[in-house]
Amino acid sequence: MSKSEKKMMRATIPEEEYMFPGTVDCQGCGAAYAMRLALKALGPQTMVVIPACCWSIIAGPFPTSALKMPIYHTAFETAAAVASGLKAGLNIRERDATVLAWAGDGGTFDIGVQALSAAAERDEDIIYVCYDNEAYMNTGIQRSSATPWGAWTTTTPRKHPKDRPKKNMMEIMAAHKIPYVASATVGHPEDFVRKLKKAKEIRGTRFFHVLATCPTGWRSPPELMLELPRLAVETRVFPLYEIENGVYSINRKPKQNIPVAEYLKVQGRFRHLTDQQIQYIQDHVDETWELLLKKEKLGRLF
Amino acid sequence: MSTVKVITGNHAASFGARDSRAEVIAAYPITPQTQIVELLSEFCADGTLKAKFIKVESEHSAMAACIGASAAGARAYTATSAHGLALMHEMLHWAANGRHPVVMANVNRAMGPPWSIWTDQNDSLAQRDTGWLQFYCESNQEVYDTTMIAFKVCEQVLLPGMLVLDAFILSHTYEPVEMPDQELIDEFLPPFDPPYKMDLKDPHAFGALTTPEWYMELRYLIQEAHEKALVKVREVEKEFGETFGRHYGPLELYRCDDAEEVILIAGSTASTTKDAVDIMRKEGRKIGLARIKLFRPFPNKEIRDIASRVNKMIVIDRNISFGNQGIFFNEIKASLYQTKHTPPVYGFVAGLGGRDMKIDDITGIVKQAETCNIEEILWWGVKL
Amino acid sequence: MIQALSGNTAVAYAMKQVNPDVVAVYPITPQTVAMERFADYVADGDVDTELIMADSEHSAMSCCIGASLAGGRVMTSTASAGLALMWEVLYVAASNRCPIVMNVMNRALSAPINIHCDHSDAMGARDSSWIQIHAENVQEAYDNIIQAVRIAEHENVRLPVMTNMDGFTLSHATERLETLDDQQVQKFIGKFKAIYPLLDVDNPVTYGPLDLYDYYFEHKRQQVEAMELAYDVVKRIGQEYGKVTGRSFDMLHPFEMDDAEIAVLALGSTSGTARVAVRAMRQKGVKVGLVKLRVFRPFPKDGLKEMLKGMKAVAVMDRSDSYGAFGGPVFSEVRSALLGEDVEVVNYIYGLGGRDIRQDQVEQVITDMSTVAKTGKVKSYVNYLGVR
Amino acid sequence: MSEVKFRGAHDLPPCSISVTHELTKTGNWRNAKPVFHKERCIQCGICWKVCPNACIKLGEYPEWDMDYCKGCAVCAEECPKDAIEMEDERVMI
Amino acid sequence: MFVEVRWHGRGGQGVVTASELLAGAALAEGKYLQAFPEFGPERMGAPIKAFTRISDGPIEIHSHVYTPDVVVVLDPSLLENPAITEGLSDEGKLIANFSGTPDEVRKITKFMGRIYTVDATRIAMETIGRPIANTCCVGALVKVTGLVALEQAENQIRQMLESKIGKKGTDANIEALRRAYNEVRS
Amino acid sequence: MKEKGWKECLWGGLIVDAGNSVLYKTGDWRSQKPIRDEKKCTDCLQCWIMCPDAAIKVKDGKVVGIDYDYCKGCGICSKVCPFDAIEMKEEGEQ
Amino acid sequence: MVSLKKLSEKEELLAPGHRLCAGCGASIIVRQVLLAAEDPVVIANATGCLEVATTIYPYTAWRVPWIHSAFENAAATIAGVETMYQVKKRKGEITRDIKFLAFGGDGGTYDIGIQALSGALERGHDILYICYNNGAYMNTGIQRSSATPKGASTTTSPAGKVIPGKRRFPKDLTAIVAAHNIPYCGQTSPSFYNDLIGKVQKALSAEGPTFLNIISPCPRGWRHETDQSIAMAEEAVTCCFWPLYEVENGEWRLTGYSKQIAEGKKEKTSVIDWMRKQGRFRHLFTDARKPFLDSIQEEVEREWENLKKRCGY
Repeated sequence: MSKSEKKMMRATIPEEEYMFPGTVDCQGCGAAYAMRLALKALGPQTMVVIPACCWSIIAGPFPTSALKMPIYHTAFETAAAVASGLKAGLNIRERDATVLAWAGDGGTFDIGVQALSAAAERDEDIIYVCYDNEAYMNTGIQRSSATPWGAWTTTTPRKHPKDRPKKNMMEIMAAHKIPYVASATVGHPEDFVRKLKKAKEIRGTRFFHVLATCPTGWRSPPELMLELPRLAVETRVFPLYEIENGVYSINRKPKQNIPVAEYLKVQGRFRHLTDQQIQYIQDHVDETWELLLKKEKLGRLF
Repeated sequence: MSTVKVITGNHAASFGARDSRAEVIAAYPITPQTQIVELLSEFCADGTLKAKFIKVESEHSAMAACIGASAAGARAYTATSAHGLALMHEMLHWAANGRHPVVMANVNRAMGPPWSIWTDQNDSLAQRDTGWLQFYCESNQEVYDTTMIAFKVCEQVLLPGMLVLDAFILSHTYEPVEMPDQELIDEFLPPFDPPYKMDLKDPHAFGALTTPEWYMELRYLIQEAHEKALVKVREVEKEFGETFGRHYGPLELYRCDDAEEVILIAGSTASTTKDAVDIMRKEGRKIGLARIKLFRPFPNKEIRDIASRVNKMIVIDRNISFGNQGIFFNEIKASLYQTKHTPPVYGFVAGLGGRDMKIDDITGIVKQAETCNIEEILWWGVKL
Repeated sequence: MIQALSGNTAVAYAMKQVNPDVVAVYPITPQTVAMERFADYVADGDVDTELIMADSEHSAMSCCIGASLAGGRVMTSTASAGLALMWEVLYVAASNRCPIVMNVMNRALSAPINIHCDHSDAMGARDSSWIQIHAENVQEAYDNIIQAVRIAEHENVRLPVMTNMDGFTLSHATERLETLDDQQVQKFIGKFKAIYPLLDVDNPVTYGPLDLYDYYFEHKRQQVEAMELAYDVVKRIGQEYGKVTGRSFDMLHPFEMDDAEIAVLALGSTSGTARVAVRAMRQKGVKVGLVKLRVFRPFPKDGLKEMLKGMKAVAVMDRSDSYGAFGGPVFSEVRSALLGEDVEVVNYIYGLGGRDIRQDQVEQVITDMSTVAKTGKVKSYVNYLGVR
Repeated sequence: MSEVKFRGAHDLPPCSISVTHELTKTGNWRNAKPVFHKERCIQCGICWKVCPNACIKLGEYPEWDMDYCKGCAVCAEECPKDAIEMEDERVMI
Repeated sequence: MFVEVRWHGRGGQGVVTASELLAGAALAEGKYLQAFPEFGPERMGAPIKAFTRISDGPIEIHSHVYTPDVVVVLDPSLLENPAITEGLSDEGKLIANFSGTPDEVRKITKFMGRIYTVDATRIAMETIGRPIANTCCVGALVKVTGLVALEQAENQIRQMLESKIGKKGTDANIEALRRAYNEVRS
Repeated sequence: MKEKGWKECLWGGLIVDAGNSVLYKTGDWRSQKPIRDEKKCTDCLQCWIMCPDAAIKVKDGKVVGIDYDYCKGCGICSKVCPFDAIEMKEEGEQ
Repeated sequence: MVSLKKLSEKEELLAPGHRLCAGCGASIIVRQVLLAAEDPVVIANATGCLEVATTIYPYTAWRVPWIHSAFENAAATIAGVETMYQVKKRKGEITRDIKFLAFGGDGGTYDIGIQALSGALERGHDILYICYNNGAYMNTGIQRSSATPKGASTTTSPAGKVIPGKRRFPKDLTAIVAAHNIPYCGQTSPSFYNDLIGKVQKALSAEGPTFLNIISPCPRGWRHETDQSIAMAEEAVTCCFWPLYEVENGEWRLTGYSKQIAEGKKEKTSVIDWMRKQGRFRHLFTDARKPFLDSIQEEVEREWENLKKRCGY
């Protein structure tokens, strides 16, 4: 293998690092990895707004900071609003930077949905990334509206697991008619980086829904950080797709029909599920997938 | 050349923000504040104010956006009232504790339920622990002037400031307001340039998680900044007076030189009180008025000074702290504690939810204070 | 029954025994464990409660208001920024006279973010017309919740009650405590009596109308009356609770105050540490006493005046600051209550953001107070204890 | 954590901003450490790519920064040639 | 009696559980107690502390423990940390999860009081199958201090763990406790 | 209504007399008045369902008149009437 | 088809004497909704015109239990009430069926209340949330909301020399709510009372959270004569600015007049004609603003096409 070939193989994602090691995330944390990738994709001209979430800890307690860019730590429900203000403040002083709002699922699906919805309506020029670990992991694994049906959390105990489906944030954001909405996972780094690079060139509100493994909350081995999201995509639990100006395109259509059970059984949070319950999840997944295929066919929808 | 316009208190606030060259405005409508943002959005639409107006979806986000803008190094302004202020509560702490000199006009309105849109001071006074500077204005002119004073002081001490005007009585009442030359104002109020901002060349993390190891020191610095702010307010108001010819102070004294009794009050009711004082003076009463303009930082020294010269103090609160007393009353009493000469202090609660305060009410209060017990909450104007 | 429970689990346990109809919460450190444990009780069918996992604290309190006015027993729990976010609706709950009981695990406010204890969250809500009770230890945290239900629902009061306990210091500390039987609790709190419930569709009522200046003042005056009446109710229920459990409660709990010349005033868990310090200083011959301020709203100003009259010096311990004011909130209110007395009152602001308060620090405070008592001179009225 | 040279309140910046990038040496969290088998390595760089904490430096061959590696084993899991093995450190001590 | 115990370990090793275990056992013996962690934002693997106070009478103090009577170290890699012996007087006791002898520990820690070691990780691997040393360390502590009876500690483990990890796991933990009780070296 | 003192008020402004807004007559807001021509009216009730103020009086499925105590004179009834049976006239004009 | 005769036998649950403006769409909507409900209802109301004007102490226009808590939390408040009802029903303390409604204006629904709404939908409470959408903050004096149509002049999106009124297209709340996968939601207009009442009844009989977005003309804010309210709300439908449709268990369906347009049975009118009749769009009718006006027409057209696609046309 020639040297240039080696280089090519390695450079599937940008080489520059903007995140320091030594962050206090758990072993095999998908959220930390997602940030590492995101900053590589967006480059040094980036400012980050972080509401209360695991990342407000991962970024380092006072007086330390894990990123090579400015960070603004803000309240749980305000990521999109602070990002809007920051962008406006920069604009008025004719300074430029990519403003990245970086929030967890609690801060996006629940308590932050209002600020996000409004920013999207105003079409603020920000990139909003929701790293979704499917519960309030920072406070200790409580149910959020991103928690999937049937999952265990500390507020939905095994005897009474979550009985509501996961909120479909992708659809909700698509219905806001913003220029770019995309799903991604930490199991597909190249895909995530590609989408971010594309999003960087677009003006307006851009939304990312990133599935980020949480070994602590999912009760899964840390080394499966990339494997689990890949399984989620292969089993169609979490389809990889983007919606550009209202047009759907699915990035990965698994050829094989892998049952969701394959994805569920690796995670302790689904350990209690009966076959019947798994079938229910399977049906729901199939239905959503079919619907998505249909939407892709219809062309522009928003 | 300065110009004089006859405008409402709300518009005085808008003009104040315009002439202070606010750069980012994020606001949400609420009665009776709406005219402030309406006029500001007109200024932005017709280009007389070079600012970015973010039309947010709630007051909570309004303050959040102001914080973001301030962190970016821009001069941020907003306006709100009552429940809007209440919804911001969490972010008020954030703005002060994050040391962002946002300036906000708050139109004093009563808190619900039952729902009221008329004036009382509970909304702003209940925010007394948030670390915001609070200025209570008496006239539209003062609203206009105080906007730039507030920006100047706040930006020097890195704390946010709230200027407070009464709903309807000021907010919707037309008064002449003199507006100086922009050049003069620019000289008085230079552009905002914070020591730390969100900067790609000098990256920092703002407001990161702070363990007990450091948290208390940062809090201590805020209290210190308030002490500094008290000095700054005196300085800046003096400078303002010298430049523009209008003098205010943390505690405005009216006919207090030889007064034996003094009324303490904040807000526009002070004007009515001045008339009442004139009338009572004519009747031979040696009475004066001390208007509290600055509530945070609290002008301890000024309050103690006036207390040492009179035999009786009457505090009129347009607010009440449930389970205790009127808030001004409480703070003034605390301030006077153990002074050498402490006159009796009477605390009246009056005018809640916009119940009108007329000259008769003031003279009535003064009269009632002759006979009543100082230990109780004294009610004025409530129907029995 | 004697048990070892942490503050959080004791709260969940008390809530289980109260068996409220509706609980609406949102997770926030350090309160989450209580909710997790309570969710277990719900899942196991130990309670009849509907648990609403709301989308924010603002919504959680709004759900509580709706549920309470619908005509049932409602409880919740929060901390810090959560309390701040629901701040607006705290007023709505109080003015609509919803007898909600809310447990607050006191935690510092941002920015910067801090998850540890101080009282700035609760103090910030001191004007909202909520009754505020502070717990010294896990036992009291448990006891307070059960009494709070009675206080809140008392026909003379009908106000929401906030039972405070120190985040982590109590919430995450396991302590020995004595709990009542479920039946005893039920007997003590009695059945919930709905007044003008929304669910009574045959007698429709309107809650929260617009109020012009012709009535607003009267409504507020009326609310003040409830607070005034609450003084008596809090005391009586504290005594009644004592008859059942042997642990009586009052607004103020003096310790060694009979012959004291100087005093320390504290609330929350610090009063325990302070009591140890007082005992130690007593052994050294210092005539010092402790006043534990258990109920902050309504503020027991008359009782305080009675208790502190004639003291030579009093140290007021504040675990929060009112920036720009002269001293912390408790200090300011105590001084205001004492106006006219000649007692040296000195403020110690301590423990912000969870900075630990040690016995020796309180002893130092007492030593300082003795010096003040002796010399009559105060170096500084507002002091920051343990700040670097 | 590295020592920051603040003694007290007056050394601090006026607002709560972070002034250092030095973070916790998380290497001591490890239960198991990655052991590298150079002979199996094809220098594909996947281990570098997938490390959630950017602990792997990419020279000719990967190098682990053991001050920070938490031992999550993602690199070992993802390595296509099984050139990385996890070795339990805990019992060794 | 008024005894203060400080526990050192890492997030995820069950430090807090150990402190609560001891507290629960003390309660069963009619004692007063307090058990609490020094809670930080740290995640799995980060060094943490926990505290237990046991007394015959009510415990009123609510500060951290600064002058412990007993220090227990659950993770041998922490022994070099000077925080281990902070405030521990020479009358105090240090119990370490360590495969070597107390003298080796003395060399590392420079502590001059009484030192006990127990090879808790090995015992845990052999009984529980995972390197979770907390129950072992409680066993060693019970032996060394006699604060509570061994049976009480066993009961407590059963009470706290059985509903969470099932009977088999609980039995293994009790076995670990007993072995550590017997194998602790001084 | 007589103004009540604070002791007589229910808390928080609670109102228990449902629908007592009928005591507040909004008829005097009117500058234009709807006049109904009974002959043209077919009782189709379009005016009734579209009235913002419930001011069209209906009995047994038939329109029996307009409640001028509350009618604010918006004119919607006149506009939606398919049979031109309602005419708006200036107040005072007969 | 709804029989008005039958309906007219029911009690009026919104009493006259309320102080909404003459010609207000909100009270027409509320009357129709309350007439549609067959079981007793309990209502939560967000701050807004409807709340302020119907309950001015000591008067109330409501003959049903009604609560107003704050601006942003009508959905959360009614969720609390509904939950208490479920408890009482389970315990046997209440036996009859009660339905739970929330009313919010567009400001209280699209903007400040969207979070509480989204949360309540996700948790699955058995409630019907109705947004009476007049396209701005009318209560505080016509400020822009995210429901304000493109091109409309409001006091905070004033039409000036440079800016032609609001520049953003309104948020598509019905689609956003539909994305929450609730059993039933839809869009309707009081001018088509058959459609409105039918949808309310469908929503109330569905189990779980339901939502209706109802266009509510505001003579003051839209700047038209008071007698034009019904005509304006009708034309909004016929020009396809406000199509009538419903989403039932994920299936999108056009209804009533809009369905007939899609099927070619009815004529589609011009958006520009509809706008011409309202003062809030007056500034757009100049030569210079023609392209902007055309862009609005285009966008409405495209939205309509997209909707048709979703509905299978």
